[in-house]
Amino acid sequence: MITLLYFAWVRERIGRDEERLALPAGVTTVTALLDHLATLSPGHAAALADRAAIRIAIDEDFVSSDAAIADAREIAIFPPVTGG
Amino acid sequence: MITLLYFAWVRERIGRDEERLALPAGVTTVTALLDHLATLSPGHAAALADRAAIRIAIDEDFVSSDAAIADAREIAIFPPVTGG
Amino acid sequence: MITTRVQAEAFDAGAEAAALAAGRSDIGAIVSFTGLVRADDGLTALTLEHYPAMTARQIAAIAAQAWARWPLLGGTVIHRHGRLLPGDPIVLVAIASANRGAAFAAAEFLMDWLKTRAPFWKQEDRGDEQRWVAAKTSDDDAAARWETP
Amino acid sequence: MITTRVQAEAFDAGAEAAALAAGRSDIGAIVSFTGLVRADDGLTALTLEHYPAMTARQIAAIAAQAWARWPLLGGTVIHRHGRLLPGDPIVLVAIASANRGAAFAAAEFLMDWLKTRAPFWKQEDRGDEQRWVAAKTSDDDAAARWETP
Repeated sequence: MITLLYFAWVRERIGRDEERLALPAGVTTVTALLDHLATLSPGHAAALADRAAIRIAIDEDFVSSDAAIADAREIAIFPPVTGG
Repeated sequence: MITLLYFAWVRERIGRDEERLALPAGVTTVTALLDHLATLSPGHAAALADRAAIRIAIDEDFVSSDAAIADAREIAIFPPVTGG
Repeated sequence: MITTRVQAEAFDAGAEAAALAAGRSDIGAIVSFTGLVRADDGLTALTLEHYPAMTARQIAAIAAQAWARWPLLGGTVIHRHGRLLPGDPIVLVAIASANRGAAFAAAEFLMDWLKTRAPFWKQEDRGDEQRWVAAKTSDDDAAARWETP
Repeated sequence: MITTRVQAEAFDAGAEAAALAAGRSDIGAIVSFTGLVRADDGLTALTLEHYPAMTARQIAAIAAQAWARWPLLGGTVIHRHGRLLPGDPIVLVAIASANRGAAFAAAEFLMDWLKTRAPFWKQEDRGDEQRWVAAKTSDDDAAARWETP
């Protein structure tokens, strides 16, 4: 089981800010995870349609889309940040 | 007649912060002025001995040592500034 | 050290900066940056969402990086979240050092980092219309200049 | 516009910076620099001599130059003269702008200029010993970077 967190318009499109999932065995990278999530609902699909606009953090660190998610406890998915 | 202003250690060495002088006819540049002033007293000579450490303003604008002093009303002589 | 806080409450930028030098005589320079909500194009409110655990951890990490990189004598970073109105302060970076060069550089570095790497997202209200702010390439460029050695 | 003052009195850096944004909602960034007297090597007091007429005129001129060079929305420059003690504030440059880049640049520009071109001279007291501060090449270098287009 892994905890997924969603922020900003990713959260709005998916319609929730958090969910816990058991991932299929083949899902070992961030890209594979996003592909999998996009199949879960039309909201997930809409949120993840534009991959260039998606950023990922694993256990509170930014990672790239080819990162392995092996021991991840918490994966956050969100648009590019706009703080400051 | 011209007004001369002295600041910081130039003022201290000359022993006054201001004087009014009529300049000899040949004194038309800053360099010539400093040469002339250095003859006025041992204090003036000491203050102006190291020309590399002397800065000049004519009528409240910095000038270089070859500047003409033609219409100067007020000439200030001081060390490099250390404000801020 | 650089103190970091993420909070909904307002802050007093002047008091935070002054506190860095209080009772000390080794500080020669304090640089303070305050970011404020602008009422651009009819903006009526700004809501900052964030990822609390990551924000706290990442701001502390970048503050430690600034501390290691420049000879600093103190600092405070405050980033607000929640709903803000035009004119409200959003972010404060206040840095104390012996000399101005390090204080200016560290403050700019921290701001560039906060803009591009801190997990905050701004939503703008214009009357009944809401819009998520898009990230700016110029902010990425500003942050990238600190990567070169 | 940028307000400039040369005064013996202390100033409240936080209040000066806050005043720039008071009642406005177009300002997104305030950068404030405060220079303070350091008690380096047993320094007990610092006396700032200046050339009042030239100081006022030149600070106003450089402030106008900063105003022309960057898209600023307000600013305050205060430089003190007279006798100051360790921990006392000497100089304030506070700049308001829509965005941080211009505010940081203008504040640094004004400080570099004040260090190298404003007619002030610092005398340090260490107990009974007095010494005029020598100008620093590093300040000249910092100022020179603004000359290149």
